[in-house]
Amino acid sequence: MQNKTLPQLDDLYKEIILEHYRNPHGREPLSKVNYQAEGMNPLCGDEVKLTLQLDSENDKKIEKVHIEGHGCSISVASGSMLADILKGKTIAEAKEISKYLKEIMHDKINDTEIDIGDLEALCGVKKFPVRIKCALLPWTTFEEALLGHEHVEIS
Amino acid sequence: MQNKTLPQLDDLYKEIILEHYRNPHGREPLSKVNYQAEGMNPLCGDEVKLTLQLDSENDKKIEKVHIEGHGCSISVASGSMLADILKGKTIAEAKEISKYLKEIMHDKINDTEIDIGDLEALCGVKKFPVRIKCALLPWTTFEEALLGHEHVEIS
Amino acid sequence: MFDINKIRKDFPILERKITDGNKLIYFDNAATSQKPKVVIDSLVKYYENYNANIHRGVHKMAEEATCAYEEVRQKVKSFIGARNEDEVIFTRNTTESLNLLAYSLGELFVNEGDEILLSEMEHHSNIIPWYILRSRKKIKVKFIPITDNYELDYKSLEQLVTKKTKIISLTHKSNVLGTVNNIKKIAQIAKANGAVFIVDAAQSAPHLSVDFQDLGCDFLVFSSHKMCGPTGVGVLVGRREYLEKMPPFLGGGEMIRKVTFEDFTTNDLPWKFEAGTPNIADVIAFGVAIDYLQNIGLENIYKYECELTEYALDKLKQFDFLKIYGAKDCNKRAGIITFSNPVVHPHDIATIVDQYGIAIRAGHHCAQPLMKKLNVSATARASFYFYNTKEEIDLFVYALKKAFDYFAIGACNELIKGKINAKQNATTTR
Amino acid sequence: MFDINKIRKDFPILERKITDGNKLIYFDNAATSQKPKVVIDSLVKYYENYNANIHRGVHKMAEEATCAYEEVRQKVKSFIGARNEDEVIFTRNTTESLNLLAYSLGELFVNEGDEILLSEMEHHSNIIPWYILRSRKKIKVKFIPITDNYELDYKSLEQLVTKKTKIISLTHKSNVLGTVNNIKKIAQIAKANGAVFIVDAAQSAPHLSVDFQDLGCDFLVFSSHKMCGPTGVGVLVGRREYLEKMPPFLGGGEMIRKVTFEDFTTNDLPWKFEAGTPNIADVIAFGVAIDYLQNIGLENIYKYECELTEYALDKLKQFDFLKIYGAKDCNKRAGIITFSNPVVHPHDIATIVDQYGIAIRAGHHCAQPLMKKLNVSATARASFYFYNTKEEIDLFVYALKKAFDYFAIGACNELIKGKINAKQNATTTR
Ligand SMILES: Cc1ncc(COP(=O)(O)O)c(C=O)c1O
Ligand SMILES: Cc1ncc(COP(=O)(O)O)c(C=O)c1O
Repeated sequence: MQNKTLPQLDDLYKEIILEHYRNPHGREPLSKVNYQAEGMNPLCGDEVKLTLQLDSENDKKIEKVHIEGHGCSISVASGSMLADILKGKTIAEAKEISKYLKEIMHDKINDTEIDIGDLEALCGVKKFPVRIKCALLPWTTFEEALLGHEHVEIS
Repeated sequence: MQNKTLPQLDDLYKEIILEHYRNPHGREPLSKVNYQAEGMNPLCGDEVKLTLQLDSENDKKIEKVHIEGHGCSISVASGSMLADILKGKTIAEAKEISKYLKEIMHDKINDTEIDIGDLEALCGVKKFPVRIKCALLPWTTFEEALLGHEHVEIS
Repeated sequence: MFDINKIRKDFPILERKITDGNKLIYFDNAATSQKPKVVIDSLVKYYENYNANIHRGVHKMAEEATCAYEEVRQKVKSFIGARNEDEVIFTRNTTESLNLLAYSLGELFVNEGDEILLSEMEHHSNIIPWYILRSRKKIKVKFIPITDNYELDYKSLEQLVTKKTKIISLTHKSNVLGTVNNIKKIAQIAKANGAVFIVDAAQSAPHLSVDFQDLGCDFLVFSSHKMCGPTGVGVLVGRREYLEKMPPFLGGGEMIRKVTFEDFTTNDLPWKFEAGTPNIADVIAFGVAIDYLQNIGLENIYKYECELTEYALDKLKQFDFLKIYGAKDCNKRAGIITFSNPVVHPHDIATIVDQYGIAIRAGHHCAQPLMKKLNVSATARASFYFYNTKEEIDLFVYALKKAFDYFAIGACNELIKGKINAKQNATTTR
Repeated sequence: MFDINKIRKDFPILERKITDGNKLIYFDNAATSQKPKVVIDSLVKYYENYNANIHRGVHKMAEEATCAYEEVRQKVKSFIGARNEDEVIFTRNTTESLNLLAYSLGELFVNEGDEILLSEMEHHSNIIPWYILRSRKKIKVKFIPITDNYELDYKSLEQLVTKKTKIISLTHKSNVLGTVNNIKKIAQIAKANGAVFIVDAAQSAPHLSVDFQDLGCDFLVFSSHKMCGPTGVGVLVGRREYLEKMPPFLGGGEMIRKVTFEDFTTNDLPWKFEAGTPNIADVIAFGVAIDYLQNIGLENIYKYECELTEYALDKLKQFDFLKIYGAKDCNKRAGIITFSNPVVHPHDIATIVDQYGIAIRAGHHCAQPLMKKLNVSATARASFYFYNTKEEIDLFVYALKKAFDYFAIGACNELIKGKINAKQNATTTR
């Protein structure tokens, strides 16, 4: 007979993740678009479309993030948290957070101490290797968006 | 330590086979060619070129067989025996012998009692399945030669 | 006759514990099947006793391996009702078989302006090879639509077939919907229109009794790994009339008759299409899998799977918010249950039931166009084989319920029932 | 360090009795190698514990199988000195790897009037794919001649390479002559002339320490089954610069990113070139074979094989009528001894030594053009691997002597010595 207690699951589906999933942030339209990218996980079909609006006075700060698409609870929650946490951050700070999250997920030691707020809850995904991609999809897409712009600047 | 007596080999390489191999018959040129075909075993590279000369008065009888090519002792000996035994036979008789040999090789029951002379010695090849093709190559080529001619007649 | 307890003992993996105390419940059979011990044993026997390269060897082991390999051709021939063993070609998988056909038939007789007819329920394996052909020759690829009952739209089919249709290539049984198509009927339409007809039997050969000659198609392809055999072996069965005329696909050892510094001639069928050292060990083990399946009997397998499916569909009725894709009639969708729901994403479902040791699949199932047609980005799929049981289904339903409960804490319950939309609900509870 | 007795115990098949009392002596290693127990065990372990389809599965076993499969890519990468694991592609065998290249590079940049440069010592696998490409595009296939010392004629090579030469594809080590070609030198010539350079390492990867980056070629291909791994797995290592631009070869699941009813986009490397369910079990077992080989050490293997070859060549000197093909220097032909003689046909030799349990190969060795060049229709070949011994060679020489004696009854002795020609001799004895 199968065992009916599932302690591991609570690590994955923290209440805060479910809340973000049920009510994802970052759905309000932007007034202008500075960076954008579409991300997709070809294995599961999850899709994310991410757009960034920078501070009109200071092009270094993220004023607002818009994110849409469809996916599992993990990728949707991760995207929702991204929209929350990146708001008001400089691009450099935002990149730092993204890098930090990736390193946590791949279990690399990281000495930086950053306050990542709700994102902390995503760390439980580590124990579910196949789902790490879900958690990182919005972040990879974010980085792609920046690169895309940088790429345009370079050429 | 390996066993040093090889009873099986004597079944394969009967003295008469070795004699045919050393001194193959059917190498004299023909004065005319009625049927001909080239046979080849793509697995080992053996090749046989066979030409038949029929009786000038009676087109039903094989007057002479010419056979050349290169191959192992079994295919060369088989070709040499073919040249001997088919000489003077009618085409019908020759086909009968070819069919008979094939059936013996593939261990099919055959009630016909044909005197096949030296060919009897080839029966030992049965115990060496990979070598059966060697023994039959000249005979398959003989049948192809006949078919080729018939084919020409039909069209 | 069909003794499920005895059968389960044949599969060592069914003893595997996935999570503490939870034995494996394997419902991912449409992706790949598990292997009985006799098949695994046959690999060991081969490598420990007569491993040798085949066809060109004179020595004893080469002879043994060659015989064992060629015997499997005979077995496949009778298993699938082919006319002759030289019409049975071993490939790596269904995918390679379809690529071989797309390439070689493409070279043989497909020209600019011609059309290839597929359906909306095809696996990527039966779409991409034709897109690749299209990139070389300027042709059209068309799709037969599916009906609201998740069946092929036979009326559209007849309209879509024209003089330009050179090839019709369809799945026998959909890996998502479970739908079994009426191949005999389509074979007649193909014949009447002079089109070559290819059947993808990847999902049917393991579960139904499939007879190549009776179906009346020109080519039939399937994979060993979905039918108790090892990975790395596929089959292509075809009519000699075509195979003889078709140019070779892969070139190399084995498939040649004569090679010179100027040119080459091809070997006889079937070797003409088998280049290089074949997957000898796995082909031989596949022969053992065929024997094993025939021993149980494809009819018995089919009947039992229908039973399981009916049982599962009945149990799933309790989740009235579930959308289940596929025919209502169990006999038409044996063994495959694909579903989605408005709240819990298929991936989350798969992860949660996995915690109970239950393996199901979530995603697009290599049928992205079909997902688009069904208007979903992903679905969950439970697919059965003859070693599954009703008890396993009970546990699956139990785990599913847990998954829905998990996601439906508080007001979300309402959400699941589809009564209130997500945003409204969320704002009121926060 | 290199303990032959211990090594032999790793190979269960070496206990096999071929004929009464005669243990297997396996000298057909260039055709396929035997497998150590750890490799066989890994197949059993896979099928009994974590058999699942890979890459798209969420459940535990799918994850385990995916990890194990992808780990082998890492292993191959370091084994062969590739830059990155995404430049390592799994195929069925060397033959398929070469066909993939001929097709995909052919589509990418080979046009009418271009030339492909091969050598006279190529295996059919490295000839036919180019002949097939020639049948689609109007190109020329040229062959670099070999010298009287059975080496590549490097002078001719430099003359044959022109601006028209798009691809040079050569064997690293000849499966007939044993000759090891100077790949580094040729890589420079290829580069200087802007030609893509492919190396067929089917015979070198199992026996020499091969470093892709050090060699400096653009692509390298080899087969698992010749290097202690299972049948059904091949490798293609290539430079990303090319792989990224190359169009896909086989289409289907796994190799796609997105598929619609209109078109498709390809997946990232390396999956872009791996269509359909891979040969999962065998790839994983191949990883174990690589570990096994690396544990013994390729340098040790090479050194030991040279020793065996030198020993065998020395013993064979007693048969002064034997023609032995290949370099005099053992270090240049490690492990392969191909020979013929004017009287006993290679097939007869193979059959006779087989009675002593000794497996050698006789025929054209899938190199018909080379046979033509050597002016023979067939040769006999003994090829060693690191589990062979000098005692086995002694027995082989003993059996060979028996074969010659057998055929040399009476006057035929004379014949063998080539002193009298066959016909004269025969007429006098009869
Ligand atoms: C030099 C060479 N190239 C290619 C091949 C073909 O290898 P496979 O049959 O594994 O495709 C072989 C082996 O037969 C070989 O010796
Ligand atoms: C209907 C259908 N066709 C083709 C395939 C491809 O099979 P394989 O991956 O063995 O090539 C599958 C399996 O995934 C399938 O379900």
